Amino acid sequence: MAFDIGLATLVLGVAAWTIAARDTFAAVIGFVAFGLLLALVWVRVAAPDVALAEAALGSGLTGGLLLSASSRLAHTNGSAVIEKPSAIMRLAAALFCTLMSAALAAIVLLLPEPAPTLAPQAAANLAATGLGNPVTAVLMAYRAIDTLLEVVVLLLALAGTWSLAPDHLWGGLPGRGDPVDRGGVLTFDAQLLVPIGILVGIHIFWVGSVAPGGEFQGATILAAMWILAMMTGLVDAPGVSGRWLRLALVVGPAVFLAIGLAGFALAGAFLAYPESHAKLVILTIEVPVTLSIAATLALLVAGPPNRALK
Amino acid sequence: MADFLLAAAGFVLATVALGLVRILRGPNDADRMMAAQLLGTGGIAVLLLLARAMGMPAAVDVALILALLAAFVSAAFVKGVDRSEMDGA
Amino acid sequence: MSDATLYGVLGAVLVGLGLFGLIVHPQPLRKILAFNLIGGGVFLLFGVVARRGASAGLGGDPVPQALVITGLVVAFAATALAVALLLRLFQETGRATLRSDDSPP
Amino acid sequence: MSFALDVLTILAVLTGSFFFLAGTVGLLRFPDSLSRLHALTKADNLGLGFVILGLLFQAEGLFAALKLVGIWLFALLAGATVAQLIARTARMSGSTM
Repeated sequence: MAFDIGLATLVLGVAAWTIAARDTFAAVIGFVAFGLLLALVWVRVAAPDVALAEAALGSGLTGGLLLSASSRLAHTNGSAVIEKPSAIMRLAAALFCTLMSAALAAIVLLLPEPAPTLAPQAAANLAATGLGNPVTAVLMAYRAIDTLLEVVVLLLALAGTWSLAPDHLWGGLPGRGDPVDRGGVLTFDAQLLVPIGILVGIHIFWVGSVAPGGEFQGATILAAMWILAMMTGLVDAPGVSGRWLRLALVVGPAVFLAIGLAGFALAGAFLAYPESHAKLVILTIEVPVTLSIAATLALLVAGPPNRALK
Repeated sequence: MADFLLAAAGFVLATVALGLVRILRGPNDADRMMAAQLLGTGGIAVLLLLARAMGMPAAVDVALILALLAAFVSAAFVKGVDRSEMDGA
Repeated sequence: MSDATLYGVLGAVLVGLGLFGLIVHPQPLRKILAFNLIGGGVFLLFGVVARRGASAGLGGDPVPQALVITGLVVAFAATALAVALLLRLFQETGRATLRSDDSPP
Repeated sequence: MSFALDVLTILAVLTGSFFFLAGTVGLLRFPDSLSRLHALTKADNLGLGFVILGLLFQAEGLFAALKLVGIWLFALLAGATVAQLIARTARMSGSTM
């Protein structure tokens, strides 16, 4: 309990710093620390799957994205001072937000006893899915439609990002196309890290069927490794109208949807799996979905195309 | 044994939390990055200790991801500094 | 107060803190950060509901946990889109501000 | 046997904790970026190293042990990246030297 009080205090302190810091870069560093500490919190509330996702996405990928954005906007800090809202406005906002927190805290304290739970049902039907990890079972079987829609949301976000490209650069390459710094520490880093990181990503994906892990966590690591290779110039970003790239992006949702529709014929409902082959079907969906999510996440970080094709 | 490891985790967390004061004081971005780095390393140690103390082996994988992405985030930081120097010049 | 309740209260406070940042910070990047703090708080509330639902040999109810994972991915996608919009705005106008009038920054 | 291993674990984890403390004190007290960097690398390399050494005595199987060592190597790599950067900014600005 003492550990948890300390951890909660620390999370709160870092969050307050993220809001209060004068310098944007300092606030972003605070946010990276916040994500890291939240991963510890998720371990403490017995949610290792979420801890993995938080460490990879919430702290890692989001942190990298915001760090590079804040360094590109480094010279725009000054204009904010005159736009700051008045003291009365800030006081009113503080009051409103305190009330909001108090109401939420009251709800937490008044949650019903015994707590409603779907854990027994999730555990009871686990055998039918052929999986050993109940969270993966929820994502891939019980609530597979949520996961399907989520993969589509990711694609829509990427389409939105790409649509920000100026007309004459459409179909071009995202990023700056950094040259390789031969013998540089970063290049050495990337050459060492990328192959091992890809293995770790596949490992986290693969153990997801029986232990904490899964396609989102694995895909995030794969995406981070691709971005690292792009940042250090080991590989160049792909042109956004490339056929192979487009194929990689849609193969996951397409296979997911096709198997979902096949469920009508094989098991009588959308996204229903024939029970004897449930695990095989889930794996057939997961592999292309992981590939598509990894590609989508990496390209979301890379941003809209801003160089013409060579 | 579990109690000792949990206490050690608490101690490491408390010390690196003190290091966060460096984030508050700065003075420059490199100092802030160092404090985040210390928190990252400490966080990894805490996770490994918790994994053993709580009997949750998956926490080791969380530490693995943190270690892997710490290298990624610091690479993004180095790149960002290069870029803002180029833009600012 | 149990551990779960402690983290639930933490989540509630985080939502309020993030909301405050979202309202008072004029810079869009700070608003994005604040928005992610709100997200962290909301996800934590889900985590507490999951933790309280521990039974059948599971440490927590897997349904809200899976929802949080979905939420994390969608929050990331939204953040990436917002950052892309902001950088494009900066590229186009040389400013990173949400004010629409033409007074000099 | 397991008692002896437990003692080794406790000793190593305590040593690691001490290095974390030393690293933090250095980060807070040393006057310039380069010596703070020196303090940080102590905590990174030795603090985490000793904690992992302690946990190796408790590891179940070769794969778990290898994973722990791998985590340490990654952390060293991240530390080296930041170290390189800080040395460079210190050299460029000259103000932090």
